[in-house]
Amino acid sequence: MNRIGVFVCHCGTNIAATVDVHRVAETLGKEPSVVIAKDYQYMCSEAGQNMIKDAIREYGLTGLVVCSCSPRMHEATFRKAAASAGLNPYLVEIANIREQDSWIHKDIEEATEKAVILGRTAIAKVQLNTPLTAGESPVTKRALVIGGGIAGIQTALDIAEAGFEVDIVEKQPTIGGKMAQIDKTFPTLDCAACILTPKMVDCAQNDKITIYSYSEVAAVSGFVGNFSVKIKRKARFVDETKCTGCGLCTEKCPQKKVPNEFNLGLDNRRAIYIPFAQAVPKVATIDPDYCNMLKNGKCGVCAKVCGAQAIDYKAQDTYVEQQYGAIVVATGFNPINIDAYDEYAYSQSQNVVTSLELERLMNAAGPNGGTLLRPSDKKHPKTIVFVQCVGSRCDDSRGKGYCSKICCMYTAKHAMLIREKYPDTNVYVFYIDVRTPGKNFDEFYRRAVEQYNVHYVKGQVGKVVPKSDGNLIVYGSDLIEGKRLVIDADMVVLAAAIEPDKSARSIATMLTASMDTNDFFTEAHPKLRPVESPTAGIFLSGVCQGPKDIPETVAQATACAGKVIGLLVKDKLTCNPCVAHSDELMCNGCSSCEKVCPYGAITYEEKGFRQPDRTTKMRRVAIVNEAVCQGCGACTVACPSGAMDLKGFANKQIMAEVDAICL
Amino acid sequence: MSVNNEFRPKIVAFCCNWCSYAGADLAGTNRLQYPADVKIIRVPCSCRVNPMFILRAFQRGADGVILCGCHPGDCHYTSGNYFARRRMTLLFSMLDYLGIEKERTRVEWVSAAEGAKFAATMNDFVDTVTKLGPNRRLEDLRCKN
Amino acid sequence: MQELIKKGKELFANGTVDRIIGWTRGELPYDREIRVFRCAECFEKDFVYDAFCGANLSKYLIEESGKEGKIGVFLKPCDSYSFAQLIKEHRIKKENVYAVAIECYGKCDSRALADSVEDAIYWITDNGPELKIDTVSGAVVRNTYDYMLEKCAACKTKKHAPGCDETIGDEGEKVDDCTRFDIVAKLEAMTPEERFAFWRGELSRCIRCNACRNVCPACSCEHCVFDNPASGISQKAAADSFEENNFHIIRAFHVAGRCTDCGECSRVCPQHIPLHLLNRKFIKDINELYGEYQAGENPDERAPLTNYTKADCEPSVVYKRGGKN
Amino acid sequence: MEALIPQVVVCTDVRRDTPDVKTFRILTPDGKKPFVNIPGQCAMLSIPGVGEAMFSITSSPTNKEYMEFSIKKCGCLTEWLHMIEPGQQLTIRGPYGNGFPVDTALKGKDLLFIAGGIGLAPLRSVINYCRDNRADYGTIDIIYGSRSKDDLVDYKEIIDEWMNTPGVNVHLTIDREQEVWDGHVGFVPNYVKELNPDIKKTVLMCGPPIMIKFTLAGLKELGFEDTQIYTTMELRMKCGIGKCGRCNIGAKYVCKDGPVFRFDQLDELPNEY
Amino acid sequence: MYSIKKEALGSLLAAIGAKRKLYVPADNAGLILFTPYADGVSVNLSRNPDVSAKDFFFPQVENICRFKVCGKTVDVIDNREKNEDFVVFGVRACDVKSFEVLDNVFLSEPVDGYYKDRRDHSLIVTLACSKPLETCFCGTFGIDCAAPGGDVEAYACGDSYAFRAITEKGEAFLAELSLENGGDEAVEACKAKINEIKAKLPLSDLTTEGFGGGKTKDLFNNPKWAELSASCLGCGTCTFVCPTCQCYDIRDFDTGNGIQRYRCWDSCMYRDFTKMSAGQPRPSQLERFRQRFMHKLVYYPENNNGLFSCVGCGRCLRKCPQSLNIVKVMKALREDD
Repeated sequence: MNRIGVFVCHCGTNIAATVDVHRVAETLGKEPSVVIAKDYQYMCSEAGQNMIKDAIREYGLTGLVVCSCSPRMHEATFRKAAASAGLNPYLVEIANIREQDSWIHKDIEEATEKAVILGRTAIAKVQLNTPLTAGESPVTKRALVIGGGIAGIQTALDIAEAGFEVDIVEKQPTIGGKMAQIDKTFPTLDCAACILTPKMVDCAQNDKITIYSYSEVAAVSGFVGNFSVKIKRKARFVDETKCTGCGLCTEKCPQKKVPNEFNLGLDNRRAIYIPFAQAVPKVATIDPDYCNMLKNGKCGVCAKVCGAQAIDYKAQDTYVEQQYGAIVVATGFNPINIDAYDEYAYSQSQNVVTSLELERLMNAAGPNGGTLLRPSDKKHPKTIVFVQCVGSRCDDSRGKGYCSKICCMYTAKHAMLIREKYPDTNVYVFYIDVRTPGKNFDEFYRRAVEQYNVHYVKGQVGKVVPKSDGNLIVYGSDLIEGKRLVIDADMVVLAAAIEPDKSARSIATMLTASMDTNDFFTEAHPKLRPVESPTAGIFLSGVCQGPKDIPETVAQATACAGKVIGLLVKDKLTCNPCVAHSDELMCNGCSSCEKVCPYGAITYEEKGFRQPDRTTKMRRVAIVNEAVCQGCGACTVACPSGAMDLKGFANKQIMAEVDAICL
Repeated sequence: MSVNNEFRPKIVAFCCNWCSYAGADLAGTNRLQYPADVKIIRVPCSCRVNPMFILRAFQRGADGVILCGCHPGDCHYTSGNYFARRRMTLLFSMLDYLGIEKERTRVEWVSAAEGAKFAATMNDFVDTVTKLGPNRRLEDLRCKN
Repeated sequence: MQELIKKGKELFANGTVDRIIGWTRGELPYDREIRVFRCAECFEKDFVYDAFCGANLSKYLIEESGKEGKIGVFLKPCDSYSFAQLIKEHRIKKENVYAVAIECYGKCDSRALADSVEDAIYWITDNGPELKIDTVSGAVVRNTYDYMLEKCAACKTKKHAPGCDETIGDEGEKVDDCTRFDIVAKLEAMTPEERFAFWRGELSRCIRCNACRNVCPACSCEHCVFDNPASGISQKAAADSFEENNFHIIRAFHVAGRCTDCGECSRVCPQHIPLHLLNRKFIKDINELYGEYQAGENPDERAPLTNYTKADCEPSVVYKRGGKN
Repeated sequence: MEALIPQVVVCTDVRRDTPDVKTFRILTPDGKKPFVNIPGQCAMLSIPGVGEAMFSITSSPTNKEYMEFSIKKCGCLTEWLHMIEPGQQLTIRGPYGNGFPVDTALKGKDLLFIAGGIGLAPLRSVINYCRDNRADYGTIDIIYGSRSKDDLVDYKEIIDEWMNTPGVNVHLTIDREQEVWDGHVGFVPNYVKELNPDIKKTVLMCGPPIMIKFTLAGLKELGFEDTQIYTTMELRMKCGIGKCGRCNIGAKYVCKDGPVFRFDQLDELPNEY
Repeated sequence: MYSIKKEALGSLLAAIGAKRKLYVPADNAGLILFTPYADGVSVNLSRNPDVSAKDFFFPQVENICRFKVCGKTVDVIDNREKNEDFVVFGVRACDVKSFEVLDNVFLSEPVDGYYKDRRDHSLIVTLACSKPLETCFCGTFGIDCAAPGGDVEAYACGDSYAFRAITEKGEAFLAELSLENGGDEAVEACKAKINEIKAKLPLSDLTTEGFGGGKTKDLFNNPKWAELSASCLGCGTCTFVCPTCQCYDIRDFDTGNGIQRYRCWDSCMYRDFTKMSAGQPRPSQLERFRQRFMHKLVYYPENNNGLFSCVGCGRCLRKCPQSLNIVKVMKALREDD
């Protein structure tokens, strides 16, 4: 038989003024399983808690009900008290007779009656409570960062700084990401490479950091504290340990017609290449799609010229398996494909470029050595039109519904830099709104308008028509002046929307981390847990979570590192014991529960069951990983057979509460 | 009608621990009154509420059942209330289809900061159910005597 | 049917299958039983496919596909959706099944047909659009289409779900002018009082024999919640109106989004309760609120109740919607 | 009195026999025995709201003061029963079944009781009946085995009373060696063979199916006939009055025609138990 | 023998219904169900009702008693419903026989008071089957659908109905109604016609040969059971529509203000029917399926002087979702010989 103790708190007069606490204790004391019922002025006081502890020992209580303030207030207090007296803390239930009774009712009779019902409800529930023990799981003290852009680099450096091992997986031959392609940064106009490359070097030199460049995550298993990750190291046909990065091979390679992706195809590179001068690791890579030796076995020049004998045409993809306690997603972004925006003639004219292409055209390490020449005929452009929001804030399927956030500022930067370097150039910017929230941002924009006389036109460009001489006729409208504009431009620059990298979707699937409809990773809480994924042990850094500029990215990267460090310093993780549990005798293995689990806590296993006729039947059953489950209970309702239940909030318990309330 | 004047409905409110339950607490802290006919059951998330609980409440004599959860997008567990929303929409639609008064069931999104909304919602719901009178169409006669 | 027999024999002969589940003649002229044939000879002798083969074979495959060897099965379009859905739910081991998609032009409601004849029937000849019925007091003729099963009269598709290994005959098309939601819509347009009276009238006939549950391919639980004493509801005969409602609401809810609308529940109900109207209500709601969805049609698509979008309608949509008040 | 309406009884004493067996003493609220019974009969005990189940009456009809049930914890109702405290009211209906033929076939016979684990419960009432009517029976041998010493039900009564009754020989055995045990160790079927009982004895046997199976084979090897051996069955009895349709083995209803069967009778029945 | 014109049936039923509760076969959603007689009820006597008449004596659900539990004390309250006299009209010969089958169970010691009370309050007006169907095989069990029995026998002959009292109770009942004498010849003609049809029924040659008490050993281990039961869904339809199936369960329901103990129909086809904490004697559908038919054809006759507990009403033939039935079982088991 259950032996329940009931304790009714006066909370000074907070409860006692409206609820007849004596009567509540007396009435509840008559409930069948209640062996002691008392009321006291302040149950949460030391004296009150001692009263509870003494009763637990004296009456050998199997359950405890405290009628007091909200469980959000003192549930932890009473659980601790129970535990210290030897009663499992999860055998404690609170009846909320303050916030949800005495404070909202005036009539003593009514409030007292309600307090009794709430007390009975708690008694009904506590009788069905089972002792729960919080489980523990160890933590592997190593973090994985997926993506080696500025976000990944910063997170890795911060984690390594705290003394933990970090691995960076980067799918390109070098780390650096988008920031490495950028010329100058707003609003300070300092050189991106100058601030990025030292960090890249730091990564390479930090003995806690391992860089897996030209690599991809192939498979992930496990859970917070205990991930196991398989990393695919793509064959680069150059031995990283031998290559000195001298670059001789890249000069001698006869295959010269390979579009240079670092310069966005604006110029060419060789089949063996180092993406850019400051690449980390500074190692050559053979592009198997273009290398004659790899394609038809005819060439072998690079092997001949390589003094370090680093070339290996027979190299194969290899796999590394590594354990991690935490995984950081820093998969970054790409500009969207704007081929669908036919009205801007992007695919018809070389002189219509994206902002990132302009970035390369203006970069000293770019195709024109830093001189702004238009692609078609390498002439100095005299009139440049910038079009904002190409694919951002878009309500059709060609673009994105969200604001890409960075375009207003980088366009101001571009306009300003062009006007600074080539004052004779006319610069027009067509915009919907100019958005400049950020430190020194609006000042920066105003400088572009006021100091550099950039023509900002509120309005849209309707059509860009290429002419035979390479010039472009831009048909636009000025909404403020209310007139139509026709501009004969030398170049048009499109501020293409940014979107999460295409690889993010498959990574999210592997990590069972949730994404929004735009493929940005969802954070555990939009305000309070912005750098964590709802999936425990998965952290978010940079644009993979949503559009950001560099300072924000770095801030988030560091915040993310802080969260990772907070996890890795723990030796063991305590798990919430109120987790889902599947009764495998009832489970059908239908996968409904898995589909609604936001944490990927449910997996399936083929298990043998003994049948009444003594044979064994194999059945697929759900298994809940208690370390990952957060106890929301979504699976319990998705389960048609009722096999899935939630400890601490079991079907039976909630039904008993319903019954007690409705009685 | 004199009968209705005396009729006090039994209302079961399932409240998400992270939002509406806290919202109810806030209503209390601010001393915002609503009828004592409402009794709250704390659940970890609105997605924990099984349709069977709702039918059970009606079986046992409840006259109205209300489910309160976090505003869409604000679920502590990211997606729970979205699932709850679909489940309850379909369940309520089915109850209505069977001719059971649809006003006896409701879903409201109440955040931890919306104490006033919680109280107002409960006042309104109790009012609605009181006007409907006792639940007859989904009662279990065995529980009545 | 000859084509099916040929195919079956071929599957036995080339070792594709070691048994085939199919229909065979039963005791009465219109009875068709389900049998697992273990050899080509008995298959050739006893297999039948005609206007009376309404039963859905999919559910048997849960048990059969767990056994050793490979079983062959003939699937009508509506059965194929149940089959595909059960594969999706990992209930059928596809690798142990060889599924042949077969055509169906509607099956006969043998009970209604028999009841339309006052005298004892001893033979029925299926002449396509006409059925010649020999009774103890002479022959009568019935129009086949007047005695179709409800599920066939309101057929939704003649096209099979993906997942069959081969197709005999031409693959059909979806039925454009499908009328399956007509009665649901009619009910929706009634007042709540009328609806309540309608359903009380129907559900009060329920004897809780569990035929609907046991035949339903979606009700494939190892252990039904209603067989769990903790469910708080009688496992057997419904004690009162609440239990009748509760059982059918929960059952419909549990199969919502998984029900392929195969119509077996209504076919087998000994009390003629139109149970399909409950399932179709969910299907109609899902289609209207969350987009067209046919369970079993797409192996990768999420079921509506294990899915969501941020823009989903609020439950209050129920208060605003149709029907008289 | 309606057969299906039970009477209220009070549990006046609960005693723990083994870690999972408790013995409950049952009286009517005015302190009487609820009804008269024959050794080997059963009664339907119930906790309203939890359920009903059939249990062997463990006490002997010769005990005029009270009725006892030894019950092993193995399901929902028994778990509840194990939680009750003295003073708790239950309901009972019965007695059900045929019981052992103590006044006919067994009279004057040398008796051999063989029991395993909780299987002693139904035999205990016969043993005590025979002890109380000592003159009516020949020698009484009792072979009783359990998993361990702690699992021997009624150990105190066996030691204090049975062993001190003239003409009663008790042979105890446990499955595995134990420090606190200096008696016989081994399984019941083997022990029976070792003891090599006189084949003129009449056997009353109860225990787990596997014990019954091997002991029966052993007894037959020793020369016992089916007609000499009685056992008592434990099948799902629900109504107790042969109507609900559950407990039949072939045409025989355990609750009405049983639960006591002679093995030659069982042989006639299909093997569905 | 009394006789009335067909058109007068309505007023006759109204007269009966005015004095007592009256149940008549009536149309309901394409079924014929026994329905309380009231104005507007569409009486349909064309064939045997879809659900058997056992419900009148052994209802789907009935209260046994209620317990009030307070702390450690328990009170038992007998809260069964009080029965009043009632008349069931239009019961066929097979169902009448089924009452005998049920009587043997419920009225044997210890007598089931709930059942007996209902029996005592009932008056059965039977109806000869003018048009037995292909599912009918009552003749197999020696039942004559042309002589249905009960308290009062009725015949539909041409344009009139004829009534004959069988029991004293029936005599008194008919006397009350003050009907006109006559109809004897018409009844004989009607019987002759029925017998003519009976001979032509597809199941008319089915006999009970090979079944009956003492056949357990012959039939129990027949290998045919596996194939026969293979497609059985384990639903309880056959048992619930069967006039002689009487398995029941006793369950408790916590109403919140007392525990209601009730009895409800159960089915030996359900997989948890014989499940208990100690084990499951009928673990697969094979055993459960076999139990049902062995009970009807062997065990019951063995315990009841050769009376079979099947009356050939044919409802299981009509209702089984997968077309399994007792006829098929009987024929299949016999093939072996």
